[in-house]
Amino acid sequence: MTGMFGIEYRPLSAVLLPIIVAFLILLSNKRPNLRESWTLLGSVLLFLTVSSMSPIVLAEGPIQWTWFNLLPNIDFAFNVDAFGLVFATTSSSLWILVSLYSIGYMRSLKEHAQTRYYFCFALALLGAIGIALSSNLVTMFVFYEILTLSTYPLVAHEESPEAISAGHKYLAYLLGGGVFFLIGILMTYLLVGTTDFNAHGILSPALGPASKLTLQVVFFCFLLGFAKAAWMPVHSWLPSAMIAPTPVSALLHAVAVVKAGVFGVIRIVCYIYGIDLMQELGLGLALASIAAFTIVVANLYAIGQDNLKRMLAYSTINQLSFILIAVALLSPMAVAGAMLHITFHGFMKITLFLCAGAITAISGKKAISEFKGLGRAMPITMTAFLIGAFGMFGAPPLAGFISKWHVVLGAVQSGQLVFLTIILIGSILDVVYFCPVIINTFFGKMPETETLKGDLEEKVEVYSEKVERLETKRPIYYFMIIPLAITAVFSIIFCILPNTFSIYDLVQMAVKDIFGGM
Amino acid sequence: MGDLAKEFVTTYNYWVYIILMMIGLYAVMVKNNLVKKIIGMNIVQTAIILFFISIGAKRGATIPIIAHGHNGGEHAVHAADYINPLPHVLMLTAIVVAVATLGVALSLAIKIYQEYGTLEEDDIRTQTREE
Amino acid sequence: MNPGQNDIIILMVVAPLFASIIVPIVGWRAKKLCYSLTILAVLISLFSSLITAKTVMNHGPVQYYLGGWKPPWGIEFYIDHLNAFIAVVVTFISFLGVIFSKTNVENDLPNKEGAFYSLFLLLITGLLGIVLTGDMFNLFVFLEVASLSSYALIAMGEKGAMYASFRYLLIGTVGASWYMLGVGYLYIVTGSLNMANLSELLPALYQSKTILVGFAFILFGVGIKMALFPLHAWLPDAYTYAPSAVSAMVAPLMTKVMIYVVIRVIFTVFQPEFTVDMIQATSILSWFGVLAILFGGIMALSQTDFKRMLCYIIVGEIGYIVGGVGIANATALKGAIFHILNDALMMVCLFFVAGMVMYRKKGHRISDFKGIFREMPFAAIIFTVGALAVIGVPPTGGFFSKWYLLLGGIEAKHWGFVVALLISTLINVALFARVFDKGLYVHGHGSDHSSESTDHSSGTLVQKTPLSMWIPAVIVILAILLAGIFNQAILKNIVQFAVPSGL
Amino acid sequence: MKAFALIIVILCAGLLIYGTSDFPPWSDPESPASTHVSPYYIEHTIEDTSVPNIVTSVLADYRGFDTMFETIVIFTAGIACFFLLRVTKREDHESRLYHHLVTGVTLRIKEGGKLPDESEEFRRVDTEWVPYSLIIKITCRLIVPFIMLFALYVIAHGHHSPGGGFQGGVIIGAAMILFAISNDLRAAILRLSEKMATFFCSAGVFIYAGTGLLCLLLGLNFLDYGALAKILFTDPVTARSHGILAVEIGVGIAVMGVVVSIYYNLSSAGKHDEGL
Amino acid sequence: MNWQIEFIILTMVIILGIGAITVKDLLGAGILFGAYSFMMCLLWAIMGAVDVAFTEASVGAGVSTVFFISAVFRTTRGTKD
Repeated sequence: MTGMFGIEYRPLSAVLLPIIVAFLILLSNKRPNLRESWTLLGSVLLFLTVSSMSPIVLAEGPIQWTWFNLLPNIDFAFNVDAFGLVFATTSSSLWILVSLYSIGYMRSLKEHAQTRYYFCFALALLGAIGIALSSNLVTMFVFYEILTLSTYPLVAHEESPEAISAGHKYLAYLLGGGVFFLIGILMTYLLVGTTDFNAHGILSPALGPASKLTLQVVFFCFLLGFAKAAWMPVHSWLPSAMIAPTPVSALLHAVAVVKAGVFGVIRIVCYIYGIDLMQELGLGLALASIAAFTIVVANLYAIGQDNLKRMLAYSTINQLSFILIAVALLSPMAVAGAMLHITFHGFMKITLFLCAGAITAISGKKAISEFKGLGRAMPITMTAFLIGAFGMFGAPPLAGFISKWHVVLGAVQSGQLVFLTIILIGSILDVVYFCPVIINTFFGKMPETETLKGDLEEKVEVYSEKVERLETKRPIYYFMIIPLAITAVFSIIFCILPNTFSIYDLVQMAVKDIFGGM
Repeated sequence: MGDLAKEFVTTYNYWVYIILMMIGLYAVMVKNNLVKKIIGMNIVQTAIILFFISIGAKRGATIPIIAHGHNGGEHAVHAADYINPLPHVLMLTAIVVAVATLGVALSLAIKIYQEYGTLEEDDIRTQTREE
Repeated sequence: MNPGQNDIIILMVVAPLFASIIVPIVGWRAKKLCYSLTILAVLISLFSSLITAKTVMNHGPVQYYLGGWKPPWGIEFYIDHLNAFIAVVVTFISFLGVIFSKTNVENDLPNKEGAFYSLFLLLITGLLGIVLTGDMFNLFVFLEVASLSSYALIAMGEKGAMYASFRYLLIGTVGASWYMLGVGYLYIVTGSLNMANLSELLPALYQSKTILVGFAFILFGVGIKMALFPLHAWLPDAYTYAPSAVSAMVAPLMTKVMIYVVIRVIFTVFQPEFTVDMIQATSILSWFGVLAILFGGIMALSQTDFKRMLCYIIVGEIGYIVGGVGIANATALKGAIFHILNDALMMVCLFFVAGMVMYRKKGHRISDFKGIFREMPFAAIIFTVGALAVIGVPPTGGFFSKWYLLLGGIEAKHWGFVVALLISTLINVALFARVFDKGLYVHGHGSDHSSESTDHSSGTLVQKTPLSMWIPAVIVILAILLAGIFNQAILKNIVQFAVPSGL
Repeated sequence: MKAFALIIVILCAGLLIYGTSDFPPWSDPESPASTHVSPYYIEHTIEDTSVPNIVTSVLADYRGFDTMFETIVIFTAGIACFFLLRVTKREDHESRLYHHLVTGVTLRIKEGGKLPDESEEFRRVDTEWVPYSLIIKITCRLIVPFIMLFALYVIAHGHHSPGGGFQGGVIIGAAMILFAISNDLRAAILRLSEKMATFFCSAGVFIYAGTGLLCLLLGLNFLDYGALAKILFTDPVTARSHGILAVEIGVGIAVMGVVVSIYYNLSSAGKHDEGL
Repeated sequence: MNWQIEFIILTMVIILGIGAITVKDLLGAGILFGAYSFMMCLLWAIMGAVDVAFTEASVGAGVSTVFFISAVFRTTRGTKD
């Protein structure tokens, strides 16, 4: 096939689609229905484009496409490899659902500046897809910055002083990190003259001329650069950013942005440094220690939270560090688990966030202690929440089990029993902080004569005896309920059929590239 | 005596230009009145012109107009006989630049006086700060 | 090359010159004609600069003997890759500036169109002359042409412009005088004024104290003119109060052209072995650059006026370029020269935005930017692009020049510069986030969430931004993006050769 | 501030004195400045341009481009003064003084008062008016034409003696200023109007630049007066001499216009009604 | 005799320069500056720069002084320093 949809042009069209959508959204500012159709259409097309690449990649290897020369030896180029596709597939598939959900959420809350919201959302997706597909660090940096900047208006969407200061914090952490990322890129470029990703790492020739210390410092520059991975102590932007509308928190702060950080770390560890160099420099251990620390502390924070979204934010931090620790173990199984967890955690965490958003939008409640009896008022939502929560701690029929299983195996494989213990402790702590929510919703009783404030038009009085089915009260709510139900279902499907969307094959292929076998 | 004094006077040229330049600079920086500043600026410029003219001086030479110029081909012209004309040319330009700058500077001073009612810098500053 | 072939070079200066002579006379009868004549002249200039650049790219440096006299006796235009590049930047930016000036002049300077455009053209003539000439003293004359016209143009701004311009005049004249003094010092020991000739004569005299002092005074003089910290004091006031059309034109160009002079003096008139190795002027310069970057950034943070903030950003950007020159390796210098283009583009872009906001809201404080994303979405887009370029977000040009500057800084192990550059990037983010917030978030304080109503500012919607303002703005944002995307084409074809061979 | 300025001034002076120590001996015929470039001018001026005044030949020919922009500088100053100062709006609410010629009475018309026609009977005088001394007035009137004549001589004889366009132009301008001071500004403007002065500014520069352009059109470099030989039907050296003369005339006209224009604007603060 | 004159003029130049910036009357300052220019012009004539001297005489001592005086006339004569 030739033309725009030829194989070699697919990475480009995947990147161009969100841009085109963004500008179409901008043009149809005055017509909300048209605007939202563009978003939906764009997301579906994007998903089709991305998923159409996976059979090709699996069969023929990476798709490369060079656009133009950016700097000497650095092209603005895309290289669609298996690992990139894992991330791209995850983000693009979830964009469809979140678009749907956004329509319900934004309209039922009558949010302002919706055009800006959809516009920035499309640009953020551009960033995420670009990061996934880029073939070198500089191209990745371009999209990384686009992602940061486009999400800033989303974080500050509420425009209250609190939201704006959260936005500033967000910018400060991520752009400040971006500066370190830039230093890392510059140093890499100076040391080896290229920044292309390679499954065996590219920095190993630099070890002779440059000291170990230099390489270690550069690694930490990169790590600081990926502040998006929210490891402690550069995590605090994430809980503050939860002030954003829930779909934003759901897609961006559970999937696109934070996973871009983790994705970047894996790229650095496996594709820039390479497993051997990491081991030689002893950086695996350092990374694992940071991640272990984050897991423990984030869990402790999460236990104390009463605001559901903040709790989920700390849960995200914890799970991200779980991925980091898995990578840091540097064993094939663990890396495979890390990659799988990017997708699986994405689906599970988005379920949780969508539930949280639905609860807020429909019932007007934000604090966990107010959730008493919601299980009966919103059964679908809360069931989905239950699925997501169990997925978090890796209960068997759920996706989380698969990835955690791999990581545990990987930990055994590499003999790092200390970290194995921490992983297990982390999983147990997951149970602890999700418990109050589950207990409250399903076993608590809604206080009598309480008014639910979510619905702005009519005040609904809900009594514990005769619970009204809130979820299905207005047709617009279906826009929210359906996506979260779908993600919940997928969380189960991924456990039973891990190869949905060829995710498992892709991960295996990526690991094979890196290690030369599972 | 004469030679020594002459030597002194000749290097005195350079001293004078430095002193004048410093007077001018000091006036530009310290003087409070805008017209005084302009005078200082002009003194700086003339000091530099003096310096350039001093470069052009040549012992035993006369003004740079060729004698018997009408039938010039018949007399051999020796460079050593005439003062170096190039600095003079440059300084003609510099004088013109100086007077042009002076005109613009004085126009500005008049406008400033119309706007603030004073030519004293500190008064202007207080007025600007009050707004 | 036969004489006729290079005539196009002189057209670059002569076209605006002739127009500037004719425009005041034409202004008596037909005011509208002034604008068209000015555009025509600058357009000719732009084309001739492009053709010259092409000639230089194909055949190497070009010389043009004025009056037919060979240097060092006569004056020559010596155009190598560096000049050709800067000349294109100057003509291009002035072309945009001239187009932009229309409404500003019509509204704020009635009955003086002729004089305004005449001075505007003289300014362009002067700047181009500085860039093209190969004679040290001729450069001074051009410098005075450019300066005098800019003093006058700046003075006709808002209240306070007069005094700012007066201070600029005093400091600028002292700067120019110092430059002339430095030239005199070089002349007294070499007897030549021609740059190429000087570069041959000077190496024998590198031990001379006179040369050192001359060099220092040339640098001081030009340093004042380009507002290098700590000689920058005149700049913020002057450019803040200037009419928007003037600041959009003078602010990006004047300082950049002066930096060109510094590069010329350091690397062509003097050779790197003197400036870099013997007296290490460049390393001193680079530390001044570092200070300028930090000082400019910090001062910019404390401003409440958009234009003044931009002025301090300029001070910082000058630090970037001077630092890059001071590092004096090929990579950093490449970055510095390329940054001259980028900085000119992004500053002209932001000053255009300031002009548009000034036009609509009659003010340029940051608080006047409230709600521009809704009221003037177009200006907002331009602002965003400009801001991203200043921050250095790829794919705008700003990123790539910064990349080379950083790379050069790391190569030279000049960590102070690298750190300053990175800090200033963050400061720039903070600066523009402030304006961005004002412009974007109009709902604020959770007060009115009444959906997407656009008619919040009842009746204040004045005139629409005229065509003459947004055409140059569109061109400039395209240029910023293209400069980024095609940076390799620019660097490989022209900037690379502009870097002095001695490095 | 004073101490700070003093320190800077002393540092500068120190630097300059430091630089002075390596100067070649004063007025040394062997110094580089006197041996490198300038001998060429001295030795070739006659054969290149047939102008005995070396300064003129260097000014207008060898470094003619410099001089052209020197003219542009002064032109810029003229335009700048006009741009800065000129007030085009009539302000009628100022008090004015009128002289009744028949009775010799001086009237002050207050703000907003009805102004008499400028007629045989009334003549406007300056607000800070002092009776003119008739002697000064008449003497100046007598002198002015002679000054102008001398100025023309200076311009025309610049080839052979000190002088040239600048000096001549300034002298004509000074003569106009003298006239304006000895009578009043309105009398001077009556004789050389503002537009005329501006026109002279432009025309002078135009003559200079036009000569240059003519050379370009005739096939040689810009300002290469040798090209004029083609239209003057002389040899290139004479053509250069004539070219220099043309250029000097241009400079003279421009400088005269500018000096007068600046004076008009400065002395009346842009109102063009009452001068010194 | 030449150098004595030159010496006197050089000294005069300095004195007049200092005078021009210290005198408390702007009109006086302008006139003193004119005198300063004239001394400069004499100096240059002695040094053989006749053209420059001529120009300085007409421009510096003549027109500049007139400009100063008209500017002072249009603004104010008194000053604090």
